[in-house]
Amino acid sequence: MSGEQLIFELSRSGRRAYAQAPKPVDDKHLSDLPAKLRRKERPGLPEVSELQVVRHYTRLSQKNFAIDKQFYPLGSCTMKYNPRGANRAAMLPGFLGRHPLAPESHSQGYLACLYELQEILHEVTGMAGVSLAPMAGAQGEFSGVAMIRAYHQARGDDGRNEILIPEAAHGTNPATASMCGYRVREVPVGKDGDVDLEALREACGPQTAGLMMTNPSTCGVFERRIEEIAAAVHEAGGLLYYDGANLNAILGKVRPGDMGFDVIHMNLHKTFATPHGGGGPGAGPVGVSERLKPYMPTPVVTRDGDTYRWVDTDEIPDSIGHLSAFQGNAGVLLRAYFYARVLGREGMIRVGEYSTLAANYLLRRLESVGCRAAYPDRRASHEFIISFSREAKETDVHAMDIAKRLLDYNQHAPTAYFPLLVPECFLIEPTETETREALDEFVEAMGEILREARESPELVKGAPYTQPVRRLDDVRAAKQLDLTWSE
Amino acid sequence: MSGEQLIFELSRSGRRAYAQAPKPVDDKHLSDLPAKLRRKERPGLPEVSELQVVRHYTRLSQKNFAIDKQFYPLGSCTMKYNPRGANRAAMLPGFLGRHPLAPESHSQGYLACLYELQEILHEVTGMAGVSLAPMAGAQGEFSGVAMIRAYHQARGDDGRNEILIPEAAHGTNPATASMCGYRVREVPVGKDGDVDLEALREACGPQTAGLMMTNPSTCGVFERRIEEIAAAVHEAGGLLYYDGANLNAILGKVRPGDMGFDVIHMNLHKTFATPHGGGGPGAGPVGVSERLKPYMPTPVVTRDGDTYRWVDTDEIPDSIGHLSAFQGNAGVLLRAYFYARVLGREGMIRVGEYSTLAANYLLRRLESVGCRAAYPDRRASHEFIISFSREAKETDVHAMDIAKRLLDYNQHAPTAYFPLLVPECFLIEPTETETREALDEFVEAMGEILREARESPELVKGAPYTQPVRRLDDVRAAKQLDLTWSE
Amino acid sequence: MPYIPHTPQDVKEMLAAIGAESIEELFDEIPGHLKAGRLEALPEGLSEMEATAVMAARARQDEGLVCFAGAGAYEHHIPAAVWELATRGEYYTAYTPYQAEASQGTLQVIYEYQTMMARLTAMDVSNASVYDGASGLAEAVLMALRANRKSKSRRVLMPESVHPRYRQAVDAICVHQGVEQISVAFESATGTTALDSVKPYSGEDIAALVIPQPNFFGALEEVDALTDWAHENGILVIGVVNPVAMALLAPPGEWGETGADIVVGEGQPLGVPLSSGGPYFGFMCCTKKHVRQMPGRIIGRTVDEEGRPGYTLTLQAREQHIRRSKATSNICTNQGLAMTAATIHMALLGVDGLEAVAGHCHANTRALLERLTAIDGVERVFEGPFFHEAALRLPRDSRTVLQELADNHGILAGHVPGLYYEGMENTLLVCATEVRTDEEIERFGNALAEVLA
Amino acid sequence: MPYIPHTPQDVKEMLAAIGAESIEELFDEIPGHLKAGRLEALPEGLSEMEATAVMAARARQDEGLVCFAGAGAYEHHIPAAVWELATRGEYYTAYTPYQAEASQGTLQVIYEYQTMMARLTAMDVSNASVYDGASGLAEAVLMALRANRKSKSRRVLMPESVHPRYRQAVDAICVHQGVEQISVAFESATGTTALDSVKPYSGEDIAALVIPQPNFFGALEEVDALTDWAHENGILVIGVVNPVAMALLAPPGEWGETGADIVVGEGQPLGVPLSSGGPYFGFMCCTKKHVRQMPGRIIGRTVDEEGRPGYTLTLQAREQHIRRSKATSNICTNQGLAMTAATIHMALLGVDGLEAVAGHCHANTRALLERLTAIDGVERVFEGPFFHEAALRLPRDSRTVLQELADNHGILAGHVPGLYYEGMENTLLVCATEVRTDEEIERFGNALAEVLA
Ligand SMILES: Cc1ncc(COP(=O)(O)O)c(C=O)c1O
Ligand SMILES: Cc1ncc(COP(=O)(O)O)c(C=O)c1O
Repeated sequence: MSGEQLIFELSRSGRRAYAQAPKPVDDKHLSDLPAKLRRKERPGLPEVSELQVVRHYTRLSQKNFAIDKQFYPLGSCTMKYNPRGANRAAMLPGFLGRHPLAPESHSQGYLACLYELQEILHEVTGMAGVSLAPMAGAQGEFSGVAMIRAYHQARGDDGRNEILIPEAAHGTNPATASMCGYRVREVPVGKDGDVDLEALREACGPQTAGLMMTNPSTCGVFERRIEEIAAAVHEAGGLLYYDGANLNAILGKVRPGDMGFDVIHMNLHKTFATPHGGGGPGAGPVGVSERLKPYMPTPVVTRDGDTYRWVDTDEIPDSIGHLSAFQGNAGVLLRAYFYARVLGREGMIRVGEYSTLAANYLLRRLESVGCRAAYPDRRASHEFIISFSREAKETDVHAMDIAKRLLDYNQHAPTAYFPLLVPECFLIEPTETETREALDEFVEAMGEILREARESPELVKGAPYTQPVRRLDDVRAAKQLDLTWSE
Repeated sequence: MSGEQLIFELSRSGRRAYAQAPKPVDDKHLSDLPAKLRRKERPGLPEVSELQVVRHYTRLSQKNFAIDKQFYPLGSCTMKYNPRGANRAAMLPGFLGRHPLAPESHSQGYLACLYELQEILHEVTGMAGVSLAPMAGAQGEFSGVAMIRAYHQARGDDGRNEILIPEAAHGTNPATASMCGYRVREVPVGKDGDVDLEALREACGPQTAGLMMTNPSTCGVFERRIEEIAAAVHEAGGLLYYDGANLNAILGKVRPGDMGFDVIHMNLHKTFATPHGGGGPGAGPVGVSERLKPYMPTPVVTRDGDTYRWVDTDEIPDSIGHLSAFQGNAGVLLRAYFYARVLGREGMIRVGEYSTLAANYLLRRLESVGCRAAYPDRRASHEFIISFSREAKETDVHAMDIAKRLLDYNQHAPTAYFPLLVPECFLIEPTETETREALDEFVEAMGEILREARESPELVKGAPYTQPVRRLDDVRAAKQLDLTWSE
Repeated sequence: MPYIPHTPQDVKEMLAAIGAESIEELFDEIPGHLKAGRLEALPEGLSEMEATAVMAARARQDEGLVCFAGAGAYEHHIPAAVWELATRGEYYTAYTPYQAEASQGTLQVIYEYQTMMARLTAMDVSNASVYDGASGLAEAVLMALRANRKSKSRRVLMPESVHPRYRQAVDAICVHQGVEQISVAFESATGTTALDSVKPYSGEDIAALVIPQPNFFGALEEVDALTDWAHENGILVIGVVNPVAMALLAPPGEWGETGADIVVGEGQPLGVPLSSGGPYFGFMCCTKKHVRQMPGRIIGRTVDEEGRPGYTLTLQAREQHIRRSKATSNICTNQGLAMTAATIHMALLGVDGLEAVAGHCHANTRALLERLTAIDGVERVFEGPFFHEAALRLPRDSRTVLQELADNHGILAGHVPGLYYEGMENTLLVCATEVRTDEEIERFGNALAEVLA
Repeated sequence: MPYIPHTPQDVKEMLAAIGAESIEELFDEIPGHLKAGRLEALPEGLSEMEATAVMAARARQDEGLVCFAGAGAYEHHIPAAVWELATRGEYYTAYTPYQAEASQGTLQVIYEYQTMMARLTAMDVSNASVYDGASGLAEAVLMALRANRKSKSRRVLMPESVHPRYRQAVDAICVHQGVEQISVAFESATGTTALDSVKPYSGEDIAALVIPQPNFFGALEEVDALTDWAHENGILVIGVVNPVAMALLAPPGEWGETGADIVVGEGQPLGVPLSSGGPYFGFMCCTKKHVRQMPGRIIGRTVDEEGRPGYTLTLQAREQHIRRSKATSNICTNQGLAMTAATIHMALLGVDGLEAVAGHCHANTRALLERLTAIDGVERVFEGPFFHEAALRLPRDSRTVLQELADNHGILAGHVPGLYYEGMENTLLVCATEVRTDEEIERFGNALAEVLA
């Protein structure tokens, strides 16, 4: 594939996508705009034809890997099939054309979907209340920790200034705690992938506002002593935050509410199959226990008889408030609603079952071609970790090299170097929507690459060879900042 | 790009795209279907998941060249930009959901579009009547020649059994004449690309039903003596058929009606920018002179005051009849209507101007890198011919080799070996929607390839190298027929 | 200049390269007095926004009828993936796959399509589509004339139970080649073609017999007996079938002792929206023996120079661009994109899906018939088995009933056989596909009762 | 099993490979008493057809209001190409471009987007989007606290003319870091922030001043004077702008002597449909100096091993996945697809297009104001220049008027500032973008006259 010029390089002065440029406006219509508030130089947007635009962005699109094209086993990201039916339903004119401030009387169809989605999330999480407001996982986390804070403050329990976080946690967890004004205290993880319970107990204290954790954790295993952990934190007066990024693993099997969590966020763009869009949008609804209900982010939807309406801060006066100008990422919520309706009761349960089946199968098969599991004695949840520290030591081929080489096999690389506590690791999540053959192909590719690593390590270290570019100079990117194009 | 398995090879017994398979029907609902009329063995359709289907057809799509990706200078095919706006408009639910047999009272929106399209085509062709019924160019041709036949028959002029066709003509012309029961007599073309007028005059006679020709012809030049040709044929009692595949060249410049043609078909999938879809659908409306109006294919649309209605064979009793079950390729007509409305009066005229500009520019530039024009002293119309007979003789590199090599330069090959009368030729049509830079890139590629042909002919003869497959064995394809897959 | 990229600077430099003063000069070979005026009657150009608004308003005008019409075009659920994939630029804006190496996507799709259609009809081979079912039947008739070596006649037995619009198209398209359609009346009791109606032609020189399944009235023909009779008399059999019905009904390849010879039909039910009648696509299959007489494009699998499998247009010696006046047909552009959609549709549905769709269609139509015939004066016209569509007799003219149901109840009640058949003025042809709900059927029932009251 | 491909055979063999008897066994590490029940409250699964029907019926319910509301979300024409391209699987179903070599498409799009936004706002750099305009302002405030080395305070001057919902979001998001919003009242005559209203804070330790342009009421602020005053006092300037307005109005980079320091805004007007409020995207730009304090993803251009240009995530040391608790923000997933659409949208419109859109919006709103203020008792609330949106005083409570116009006339008349501002119960904020026609404006006028009569 040849290099694609920038849209600016395709630009020629005076060229235009005429069908998109309405006739210019007579200046008299702008006469009331004071000259000193007017723009002096026109902004340098590209001047291109419509065909150029279509061709350019079509060609660029082909430089992406995507679920629609490749197996994409990114651990912790749940890259599963994004139903096209959900896209069509969410893009129905009635939904797309609705102004966010339209009166409730003219929003009943939309509100009905949201209300039912709340109910569905309520049921699958076992939490007492659900708010769909947060616009991504991280904003869900923010809401959750903000609610924990609000809870303590409402009780006058002001000394709690620390959030506990297992060291395997996703970066958004500590970042969120900071954004909410908390200090972060990391809790070590044991050799078996479970949190070090002793260390946790020691860390708990009157300063503990709460614990943020994922279960199954980003180590790809189910935290077996979750109840002891919950008890320890609760006894210390802290609350439990559940990072629901891994909800896919336990959908229909265990409910965070039943495990004792006080608040949970869900990544609908993971578990509920809405697309990742090359970096969003997502949606990060939160579910809360009874005691956090008064603090839920607004708005939420309620039903009075046959009509639906918004519930806002006037009715939830202690709410942590509004996180967006309007009502969150509506289009993502609609896609998730569609997905949930298609799955239904039975389907929802199968998600956890089959994603777990796929992960355990893939783990065993990978072991059979020489990969080493980080937690060989554990069940994989919907994802698992393998480590290449031996390869790194023996052949100087690192996890990153293997990741890049996978691209040459037309396989997207798994998440690499995360969680940080396992050296040279891959976090692999196959999801329930990939066929067994797809898993087997990945195994085959991995087997080949491990062989290459032994026999011709330079080959692997030089990868990729088949992509639009070879390996990129990240250091230069950060040092010689080139963030916008100029002639 | 790696080979893509067949969808059947991805199939596994018991697999399914469940969201698409409604619950099975209770057998009692089928109890009235007699067993002996029932199917015994289930048809072997693929058993695949929805993700597999999406991935498979996404990947396959990427093995195509397309206007949305490449310059596609196929002579006589008018591969210009297909506006995405037309696609959206034609796929509005109101149009897609309309049953073809819905009453006229509930089809006024649709009929209004068709009526106005008829009027637009009427104006741009200068013909007296327009029918939108034919479903592609060849069916338009069929209608035209059938009307010519009906005309002669109605006058009792039964001896006319021959259609004259210039030797440069597209294959559909003679094939159409045959389908309409005519003998075909080919008329030679002179060295300058114009029809040999003397030969034509000689060929004309009482047996002449008509002449089918394209102007500009598929030699890429405007037939200068069109009026003499028309006169000759008319004097002999024959009628003139205009193959409008090349209408793009003269849109707004000359009108077939003004040139004396009796009937014309238009390829809306060329001139009116509707997509070719990898081989259709198209639309081939016909325009007719006053004397052929009684024979137009049905239905056509008319307006009574504010309402639109179909006109059918009861009102056009001598119509050549219905060519399809319903009303032709509605969706294509709607796209063409959109395009015509966006272009409007000014835009329509520019099409001919700028496609001609592009062709003449490209021709001169190609000459400058060593290509030889078939008609060097003529203006190019919207397309032109170059010939590689010298290369073929000197280096054994043939037009087909150069065509294949162009693919390696990410350029679609022009039409090759057509028209048949120019040896080793390319028929090149750049259209008005390609930028000058795109034309220049093509010139550059051609220059390179001509150099390669001289310096390393084997390289060119072995092309392509960068496509999903190398050159295919057509002989084997025709001899060892493999037309369907079996395990 | 909508869709034209040339800047004034470009134009200047391009003209300079050509050596012309103006664009107008490029047209100097056209006799001046032929030059067109200014196309005054054309409207002024619109922006995409404006043109979209015009068409959106019109599309909205036509919306809202709940569809119980079939008669050759059926409303089915189409998975969202079908057209999201089919309208990808790579399919949507490609040409006919003449450069095989640069068109392996489309070519492989067609090969898959051919396989699916052959399997659905139980025939050996399929082409890559013709325009629609009706014109496809005309092509099949012409093909049968070429293919039937035993017959010298141009006579074709055409049951009147074949869709009247198909028969019209056969008329229009085949008349110039002297084809004679011999009408065969249907039984007034069953709406189907009795063996006894064709028997009088035993021993005559007839090229082909057309057998619809289901026929225009939704009634099921005795395909085995008819097929065997035809073959015994040296007559080729052309089956005209609904592809969705093929999930449940015996496919033409299995009719009688040896199966039909040619099969055509309307592909629309396989993933193509109603869309006002088109673009649909006609499918066409036949036995291996006759493949060289089949019109249209055919894709074959072969290998490339390195032995890798690949796909290419084949048997082109039948086609007009090679054979010119001796071609099997003049067809060139066919219905590629609709066929692509159908391929994706069939892949998504699979056998189970197609069977379930067919089953629900039939069950819904049965429920509809039950509901409607519960109304006083409404009864089935024909007895005997049917699939998915059936004719009802109303107590009064069905055209006006249909109009009233549309105007006042938002229901498209079906189609009116009286347009084509004498004595059927009160008949209504109805159909309820899998997309119709129980409530809609009930609504139709209530509305009809009201209109007839 | 919707979307699950495993056949019973697959499951059997997979379990065998794992060495487990059943799928249930794979969950044996989960304490038994924690296992969930059967999710009884969930509805049964639907087919795509059924789920689509449910949602289509609901979408239809909400259709039909002609929109004169703005207030942060604007109905613009969106070229068809925008979403046909953006929803291509390659964009739609890709993850964040962590594997740069396999994501050059998305990465280059972002680089182009960054360039466009920087040019539109006349700032040095842009990030790859934040959630929306409101949360973007919150991020900008937090960023300003970090970036303003001169200030130790957490105090921010926040004009009341800033969109109330933006101020709410700043409240919700910044409160935990002790940010103090100091409200600055607007002039009752003009609806804008007077220099005199901020002057009292001269010399105080203030981290940032927020300047909206246009402000919530559509009124135009004296951006130059405010910017210069802020900078003279060591206060960073955060501009909150409508990106379409940037085609006509002075961009923040050119405000005052040295321009704003940080710019945020709602990207929705650039090709994103109203879609019930989201997904939209927030844009965020700043001066080079502050780039290391900017949250969110940033793409840089670099070269590969062979020296070819390529694109990659850069400055990741600001981000949570590297910096964890020390990150500039917790934002991770942002609004990639909406940003992709916006990039395509801007490329299609170009400067001319964007200028024309802005111009038509303004002209239409002026025409609307003229029509509405011709009604007795209806008048503009503020004097002075505005862009594309303005506040009207009605003779009675605007909420009920709005409801009546929606219920009886199919018109969404605008938004109600009285929800946020005391004493504005009778005020209506109206807006007519380029998609509104003269007839619609007239229809609104007539309807309002009727409702107020
Ligand atoms: C474990 C975990 N937590 C939180 C997040 C953050 O979610 P988002 O990216 O939607 O903000 C992610 C996303 O990658 C994650 O994997
Ligand atoms: C000159 C000419 N005539 C007729 C046709 C036939 O048109 P269609 O393919 O639409 O049947 C073509 C199409 O390629 C053509 O180029």
